[in-house]
Parts: sequence; C-alpha cells; structure tokens
Amino acid sequence: MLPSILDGIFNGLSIGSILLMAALGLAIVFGLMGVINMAHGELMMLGAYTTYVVQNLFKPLGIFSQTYIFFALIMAFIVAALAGLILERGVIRYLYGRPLETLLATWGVSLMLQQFVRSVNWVLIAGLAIFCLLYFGGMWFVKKRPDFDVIRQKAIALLLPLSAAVAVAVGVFLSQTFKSAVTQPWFGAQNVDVTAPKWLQGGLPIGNYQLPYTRMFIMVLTALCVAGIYFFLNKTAWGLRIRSVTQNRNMSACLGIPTNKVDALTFALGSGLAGIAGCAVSLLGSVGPNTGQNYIVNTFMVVVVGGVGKLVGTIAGAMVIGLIDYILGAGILALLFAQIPPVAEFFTFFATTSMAKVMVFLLIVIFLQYKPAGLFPQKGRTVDA
Amino acid sequence: MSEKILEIENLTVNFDGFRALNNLGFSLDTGELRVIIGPNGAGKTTFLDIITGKTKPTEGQVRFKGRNLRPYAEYQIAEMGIGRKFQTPRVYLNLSPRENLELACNRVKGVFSTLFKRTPSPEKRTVSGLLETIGLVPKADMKANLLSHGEKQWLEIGMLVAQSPDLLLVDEPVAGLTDEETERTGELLISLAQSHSIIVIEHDMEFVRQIARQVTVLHQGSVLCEGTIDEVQNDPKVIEVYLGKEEVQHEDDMRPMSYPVSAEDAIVT
Amino acid sequence: MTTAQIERGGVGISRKLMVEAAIVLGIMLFLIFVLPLLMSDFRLNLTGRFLALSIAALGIDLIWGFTGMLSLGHGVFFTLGGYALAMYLKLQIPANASSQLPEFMGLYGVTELPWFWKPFYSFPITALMVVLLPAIVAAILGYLIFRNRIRGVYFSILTQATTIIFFNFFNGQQKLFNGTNGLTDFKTLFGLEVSKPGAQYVFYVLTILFLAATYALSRWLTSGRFGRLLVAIRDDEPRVRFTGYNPTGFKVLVFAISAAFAGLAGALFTLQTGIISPNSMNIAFSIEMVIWVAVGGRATLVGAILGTLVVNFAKSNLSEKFPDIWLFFQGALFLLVVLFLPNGIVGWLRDRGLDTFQNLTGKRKRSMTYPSLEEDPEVDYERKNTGD
Amino acid sequence: MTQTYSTVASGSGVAASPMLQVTGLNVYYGESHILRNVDLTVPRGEMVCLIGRNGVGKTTMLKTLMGLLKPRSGNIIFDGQPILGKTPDRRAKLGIGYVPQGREVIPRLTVKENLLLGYEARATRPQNTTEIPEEIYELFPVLKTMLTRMGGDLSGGQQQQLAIARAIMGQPQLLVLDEPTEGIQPSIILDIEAAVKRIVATTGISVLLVEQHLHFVRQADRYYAMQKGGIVASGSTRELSNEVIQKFLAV
Repeated sequence: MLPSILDGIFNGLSIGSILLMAALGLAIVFGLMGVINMAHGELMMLGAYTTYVVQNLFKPLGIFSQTYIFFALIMAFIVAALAGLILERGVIRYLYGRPLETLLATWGVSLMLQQFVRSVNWVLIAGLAIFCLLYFGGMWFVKKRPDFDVIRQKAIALLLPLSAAVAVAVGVFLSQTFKSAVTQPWFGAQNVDVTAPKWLQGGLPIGNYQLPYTRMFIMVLTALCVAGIYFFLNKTAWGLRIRSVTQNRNMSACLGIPTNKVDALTFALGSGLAGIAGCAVSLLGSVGPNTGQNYIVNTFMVVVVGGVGKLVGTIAGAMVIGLIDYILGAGILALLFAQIPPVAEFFTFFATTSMAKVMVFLLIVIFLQYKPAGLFPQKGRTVDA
Repeated sequence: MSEKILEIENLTVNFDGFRALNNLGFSLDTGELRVIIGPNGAGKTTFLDIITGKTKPTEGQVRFKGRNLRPYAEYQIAEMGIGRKFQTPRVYLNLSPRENLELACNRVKGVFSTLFKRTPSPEKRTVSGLLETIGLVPKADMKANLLSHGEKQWLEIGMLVAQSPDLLLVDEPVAGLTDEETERTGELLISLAQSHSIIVIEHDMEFVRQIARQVTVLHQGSVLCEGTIDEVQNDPKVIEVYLGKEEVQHEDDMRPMSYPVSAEDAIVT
Repeated sequence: MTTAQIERGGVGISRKLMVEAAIVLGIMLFLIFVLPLLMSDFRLNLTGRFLALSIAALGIDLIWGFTGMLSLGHGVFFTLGGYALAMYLKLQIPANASSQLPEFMGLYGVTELPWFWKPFYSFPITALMVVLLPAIVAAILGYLIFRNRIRGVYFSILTQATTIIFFNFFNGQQKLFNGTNGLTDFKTLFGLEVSKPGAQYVFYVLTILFLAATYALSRWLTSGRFGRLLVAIRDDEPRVRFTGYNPTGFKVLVFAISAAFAGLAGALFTLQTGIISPNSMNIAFSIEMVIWVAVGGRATLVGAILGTLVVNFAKSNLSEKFPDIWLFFQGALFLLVVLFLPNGIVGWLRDRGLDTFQNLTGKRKRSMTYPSLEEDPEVDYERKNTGD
Repeated sequence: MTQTYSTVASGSGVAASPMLQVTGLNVYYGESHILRNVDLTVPRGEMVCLIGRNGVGKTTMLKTLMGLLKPRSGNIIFDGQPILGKTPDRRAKLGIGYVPQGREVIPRLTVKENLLLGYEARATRPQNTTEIPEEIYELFPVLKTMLTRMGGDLSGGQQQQLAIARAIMGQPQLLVLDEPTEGIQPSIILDIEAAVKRIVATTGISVLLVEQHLHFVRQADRYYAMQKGGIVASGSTRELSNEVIQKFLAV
C-alpha cells in the first residue's frame, strides 16, 4: 500500500511539474498581460524541434554529445522567445484589451506554426529571409524620409507585393536548380525522436519501482525555472517594471516605463519558457507537429484552477491537477476502495489516462462553483477578461 | 408622506483594509428628492453600489421599504424598485433608443415571457411617451451609438423612468452636458420627483441649487452634514472640507498660514 | 441587418418580412431544383454538407455574434447530434443478420446492447435526442459556468476543455462507441439505402429545409425583445442586471438552443458523410466553426451561412490543390479576419455600402461613438468596477 | 541636496520659453466635449495652480498633458518642444513628474519598490539603483519606516507622500500634482504642503497643481480657474479675490 502511494505521489508530482513547466509561460503571459495565447503549445513544439536539431548537430561530437541537452535548453529558450517576440510585435500588440480576438488570432498563428514545421525546407527559409530583408529593409529606408506619414500607404502597397514576388521567384528558381536538395522538408509530418542523453536513461530503483531519471531531471528543471522566474520578477529592474505595468499600466507609463518594451519582453519571456517546456517534454517521447495541441488545454486548466496573476497559484494548480490525474488514472483509488465494490467500480471506470481527464475536468467545474476565481484569487485591480 | 423609503444604519464597507464607507447613517422619505455632494473619494459611488447590491456591506444594513437588501442580487433589487443611472451613460449602444426603453419597460423579466410575449400596447404607449419627454422622437429608431453625449444621458434617464422604480439613483446626470442641457435635465428631474423618490449625486453646484431641497454632504465615507442648500453652504465643516482650513469669510486674512516647520528649518541646502 | 429591423406590427415592416421570406423561398427553390442540374453528385453532396455546417454556424452566431460568448466547444454538440442519429442508423439491422448488435460490438466481445443504446431503436426518440442531448449538456454546463458569472475567455477555455473531455470519453469507450473509429457503414434509413444518390438527394433537400427552419427560428429569436436583450447582454451585462433582468437564464437558454442547432447540423452532416467519429470533437473543428461566422460577419445571420459556405468551398478547393499548405491559408485567414475585417464580409459590405451611399448623397459619414467610448478611460474604469 | 537636483536648475532647450505652454486644447470623451480651448502657461520656476470644482475638466487637462488622453486639437509645448506625439513614458523621461489623482501607488509593490520606480523617469539611471537618496527621507521621514510594506496597505496620506516622493526621484523639471490633499487629514496636508514648498525652494522646478484646498492654492504664484471645461479666470494668487473663490471653488 505505502509504496503505491509513494509511487502515486512521485508520478503525480512529475506530471504536475510537466504541467507547471508548460503552464508557467502561459500563466505569465495570461496573468500579467491578460493575453490568451493559443499558440503557446506550438511554441513548446518549436522548443522540442530545436532540441531535436541541436541533438543532431551534437551527434558527431562523440562523448561530448551527451551534453547537448544543456545547449538545447538554451537554444529552445532563444528560438521560442524570438518567435514570441515576433508574434507580440506583429499581431498581439494590436489586440490588447480584446481577449477573444487575441484567442482567435493566436489560434491562426498556431496553425501556421504547425504547418511551418511540417513543410519547412531551405526554399521556404530562403524565401522568407529574402522577403523580410526586402520588405523590412525597404520600410526602414522609407521611414527615414521626412514625408513618411504621407507615403506610408503607398510604400506598403508597393513594397509588399514586390518583395513577395522576388521572394517567390527566388524560391522557384532555387527549387528548380537544386531540386530535392532544397525542397526536401527538414522534418516532414512525421514525429521525430529525441533520445535522452545516456546519463538520463534508466532510473533510481526504490523497492519495486523505478524513478526515471528523465522525470527527476524535469522536476529539477521545473524547480529551477520557477526559482529563476521568481528571481527575475522580484529582484531585477525589468521584473520590477513588469510587475508595475501589470498592476497599473497607465501610471507605469507616466513614471517613464516604456510599456511597449515591457509587453514585448514579458511575452518573449513567457514564450521562452514554453520553449524550455518543449525541450523537457521532448525527453518523454517523440515530438510532432501536433505536440503542442496535447498540452494547451491542460495548461489552461492549470491557470484557471490556480487563479490569475500569482505564481503560487500556478504551482499549486499544476501539482493538484497532476496528482489527481495520476491517482485517478493509475487506479489507486480503485485499489483503496477495493472493499466497497460500487465505489471501486466507479473508480475503475475512470482508471484510464483519458477517463481520468474526464474526471479531473468534472472536479474542476465543481471546484469553480465554490471558487470561481481559482485557488489564489487576486485582490483589488485585476485583469478583467 | 414621511414614511421612509430607504433607511441605512451603521453602514461600513471595507475594501482590503480601506474603509470606503464608515459607519454611515442615512434615510430618505418617500417622495423626497435628495442631492448628495462630497469631494472625490468620499464614497458616493460606493454608496450607490451598496444600495443596488453590487457591493455587499461589511457591516450595517440597508432597508428599502422596510426590507433588508442584503440577501438580494442586483437584478432582484432592481425588480423591487430601485433604478440606477450610471456616471457615464450606459445605454445599449447597438440598440435604438426605442429598443433600449422597451427593454427597461418590460414588466415581467423572466426568460420565457421575454421570449414569447410581444410588447404589450400599454408599454408601447409608455415608451412613445417617454421618447417625447426625453426629446428623442426623431432619433427613436437609429442606433444609440449615434446619439450625442447629452442624448445618451437623457436616454439613460428615460430608461430609468421606464423601469418605473420607486427609488431613482442618479449619478452625475449633467456631467459633460451644455448649460442648456443641464437646465433641461434639472427640470426633468424636478418633474420626476413628483412621483418618485430620487437620490442625485452631483458636483455641479449651480445644478444642485436648481434642483435641491435637501442636501447631504459625504466626507471620508460618512455623512458630514445634512440640510437645505443654504445651510450646507454656510456650514463651516463643509467649507473646510471643500476649501481647507482657511475660511472664506475671513476676508482680511489673505496671507498664507505659517507652517509648523519654520521656513528656515525646512530649507536646508 | 436583422436586429436593426424590428417588427413593430406596422404594415411596412410586415411587407419587409414578406420580401425576406420570398427571397429565402427563392433561394431554397433554386438550391433544391436548379442547383442539382448544375452540379455533379459529388459537388452537390459537398454543398449539402456545407449547408448542414451552416446550421451549426447559425448557432455559433446566436451565442457569439449576438450574445458575445465565444464557445470553443460546439464540436461536442455537433458530434453528440451526429452520434444520436448514427446510433439509430446502426440499429437498423436486418432481421436475418447473424447478430442483432452493431457489428463493432462483436469485435469487442459485447454480447448485450448497452442500456443507453436501447431508446435509439425508436426514431421519434432519436429525432428528439439529436437536438435534446446537446441542448441538455449545454444547459447544464452553461448553468454551472454562468451562475458564477464566469465569462469572457474563461468561458471559452472551459468550453474548450469540454471538447477534450468528450473527445477522450468517446475515444476511450471502444465497447460503447467503437472508440476512435466512430460509427460508420450505415445501411438503411426507412428502408432507403443511405449511400445511394437518391437518398443523398433527399438528405440534401432535408438539410435545406432544416436550414430554412433554423434560419427562421434564429430570425425570430434575434428580432423581438429577446434578441434585443441578447445584444444588451453582449454590450453591457452588468447594466442588464441593474435593469432587473437575470442574465444567467437568458444565457443558458441561448447556449442550449445554439447547441441544439449544432446537434441538428451534426446529424445532417453524418447522414451525408456516412461517418461520425470523435475527430469532429477536436479543438480545431470547434474553432473553425467560429471562424466561419467571423468571416461571414458576426451578428448577421446571413453572414454566418455565407461565411460557412465561402470558407468550406475555399477549403475543399484549396486543400485539393495545395494539400500541404492549406493550414497556412487557414491560419492566415484567422489573422486577416481578426486584424483587418472584424465585421466580416457582410459587415464590410454593409459599412462600405453605407459609406458609398452617403458619399453619393453628399452626406458626411457619421462619426462613430462606439469605438471611442471603448477607449474612454472613464467608461473603461466604470465597466471594470461595476462589472462584477 | 542641491547636487541631486542640479540638472534642473540649468534647464535645457530655449531658456526664454516657458516650462509648459498649452494652447487651444480641445479634448473629448466620445461625443462629450470635456476641455474647450484651454490655454495655460507654466513659467519656469513658478508654481501654477488650476482651480475649479469637481468635474470641470482639471484632471482631464492633466491626463492630456501626460499623454493618457489624446486631444482633438491644440498644442502642448514642454521645455521648448512639442510633446503631443510622444507617449507618456517619453514625456516622463523629458522631465514631467506626475502625481495623479488617487495617488496611483502600485498596490502590490513595496514602498521601496514604488520609490525605485521613480528612477525610471531619469534620462540616465544612477549607478546604485537599489538605494533611495537620503533627501527623500528628509522630505518624507515617514516613508523610511515603512520601506517593506506594500504600497496598497498605506493610508491615504502616506500614499500621497509616497507618490510625490516617487515623482521627485525622477528629478523632473515640472511637477504635476493632481489634488494632493484630497481626502487626507489636515495634519498630513500641512506636511505635504511643506514638502512641496521645500522641493520648489531647493530645486527651482516648476509645479502645476490642481487643487481645491484653498490654503494650498495660496502657496502658488499664479492661478487658472476652470469651469465647464474652459479657463474662465486667471491671474496672480495674490489677487485671488473672494469673489473668484466663491464663484469657482466654494460649495
């Protein structure tokens, strides 16, 4: 009995820490900025693919290759953060205060990102690079002119199709000259496999059970990330600015805080965390274009249960959901109530991974009847969604 | 006549340690028109929030026609006969004035009666009459977001009347209105006062003088004083709250008061 | 369009209504009698499917366009309706068959029909269940959410979670619902062979009739006082409460009705595709429904139907030609509509149409107060502070 | 003390131009005309007070000055350069220190963190950014004792002192105060008045004050009286007659 409970707690916490990892970035973006980012899962996916790429780059390095995971973590953070930055500057900043629109727009972005990893190849990259170079370079050039405001519309109308045409032309040219060398998708629609470094394979045996090292690694990583975020938000100048803007945007601006930069930075940070989460989940199984979709709803649930705007709420939410999920799914309750057949039968019915999720959701809805604002509701001014 | 429509005793409201209302006592006779004034942050809007059920008091109670309002939700209190006009006009912008009024006028506010019953003709007549009263007949069927600010204010007052409450709570009805509009609003309120009990919150003192019989001054969450407009204007406590220690009456004393900290002490360079 | 024109019992209004009815009838006749001559059976079947989907879009429009609640869970209601009908179809087993159970149950060793399948022997009950089942689920869920004044994105997130939950549930229950594979391989309905073109034409006509009926119902709901109250709830829910209405009941009812629409759509869609599976409960499909309405123009019933047809035809054409990059198109569509066409096609046509008209008649364009009020900090502050 | 604020004294831009010049300002909330053709000037080194009853548009005026509201027409020139196109944070960095109505202390930051936010307005941040200059404590001794408390937990008067201190941390050239005495006990009002006077005396910065408290109004050099969104009277506060007070300020 005792080992099974220990096993339940360990596995529950481990599921919880993966949830937390994934929800952390989301909670920051949602809690601090009131933005629902449906593309959060895809940012995780980007992190996972980055891990895959880094792993392959490290393969020729022999024994040294086993350290790829650390570089992968950093790269995953950077790639996802950059993607988030582009997303914020390009789309989200026009939609602040309109959460439902943000939700739809970021969903569109998530679809595009999914397709991007499926069909990304050298032609696509070259085309994109040329387009960006021409269009943004051109705009940068035009911006210097004193009559920019007057000719702005015209400049866009001219530059946009022109750069697009050049990019497409180059793309076509490249694909016809080099054929499959450049048109071959990098990843394709298939899942790709990240193998955990050797030193993370296996596990720590405790009695009949084994604590897999990868899960322990993820738990440690999660703890580090939480600590890092806590430090960043509470001890650094930018953290102070972020907290200030979150609580009172207008006053913060009047104090001289560049709110635009704070928004961009917050979003990039949240996205970067998604990247790290993606790197972490890639250790648990193969990753594919749909990887992000599997996490998005669960992470939203964490935020809803935890309450908006407090780190501790997110942590508690993730752990509670992780524990209940595992305890139900592994049928531990069914074992506990073995003496009372109807109850045991009831829990046996929910003792599969997918049915446990059904039960967890029901519990969440019931929980919200008593605490509609989550475990740790924010007092005073809140993000009114 | 002297029957109380609204009685408030020992009302205290705490927001996270901040006392928005502090041991406030207040009562209103049936058929009375009362104006409430007070500096910003005196608790006027919280006062209305409490009466309409948006905020629940920390202590004390509000009795409307003898009934304690605490257990009721906003919509129930509204149905009991308390109507509220907000500071900035809140009309339904995508509906026409006529539709706005019809919604407010609807007597039976259940889901199914709203769905199945057509607007009865007495209500239609009330709405037409109201449209005339608030001068919106020519614009009755265009969307409310095309109305001017003043017209929206009037429309919201119209909605309030359509609801036919016994007690009207009117928050700054003349904010952002022109002088002429202000005066017409005053006349409208005075005529309404013949058949309703009304509480008006207002800053515009000329307007207050136009409509007020009894005035209550709120300050730091409590009632500072109550009386006719002249009594209130000459009350030293009120003058202090509005103007500070230096009293207006002291015409000779125009020099600044000396500081507790002497100037020499204060300016250390 | 629809909310602006309100019956006031006047002669002019009822004439307008007659004109509208005539137009609707004209379109119906065209779809039923002329279109089949112009299209191949395959295309006609596609059209029928899309018309069925537009019934669901009408439902989305009712709750999102008119009432302002963004449901990301309509795939569930759609699928529930589909399953209800599919269960009836699966029970149409010839008397001489070796097993009197749907064939997949044999594979999983089920020997007795589960109790909740039994009512689906009866067609009237099935027909009722197609709309009632989703409506009841929606009503319960809606009541639990709305009574706590959970709204906005929280409502969206919870409805989205609902899709995942039902998806998991149906996927996990092989013995009860054939799991991932769903219910398919339907044989007969009232003795008609379901897959034959003749039967499919009947379903096509049926879809059109139902679409017309749901359109009329939506039209009725959104005109009258009820419809105006929905708009009022969308614009300013706390204000509605202070007027003496309890918004919860209204929201629950409209959510249930829109779920029933989705259920009906699911049933008609299942008839025409011959399959219903948990796949239509994935998140993507539910959000797609929303984008149909957004593309067409929310709060316009015509827009919902138009948007559904436009997006789906574009999808079937584009995904045939460029299967690889359809998602790019779709994602870009989301972005473009949200960023540049917030009122959809119909809204754009209406606004532009009004502008052009006013330019022609020399009138200046009226300044809109609504957007500026949105930015108004006072209003914003008050909304926040009086809004729960 | 003088060293801390020394940048201010010399000033920048055109020395002859006033600190702040507002011309023909018209502001609307939606359709409602809040400010009508407002003209207002704050000369360098002077304290100017804007008086008028609640709801006449004084706060709107200050919000427009800070860039929180966009005027439909008119111009604002600060220190010789037009600032209408600039965002609030740019304006703060140019040297406008804003103490808004209701203090707007950031509620869930500590007092110290609130103060540190004041550094944001400086063009170049000082080396040691986690220390509060001693002058701040000299101005408002009460703050020193509650550095670790949450801003939202302070009393109204303490919050007001914190808000002013926070603005001063940014070494502004123009201090904008919106009803600093509103809802505050008389004893603290005197402290605040003294502190503002001291700031003016030691740093020579300009002050634009919105006030209804007559005693404080008298401390200013000039006044502008507002009614219904327009400036209806102005002059030196020494000439501020009882008639004007009765008309525009009294109950």
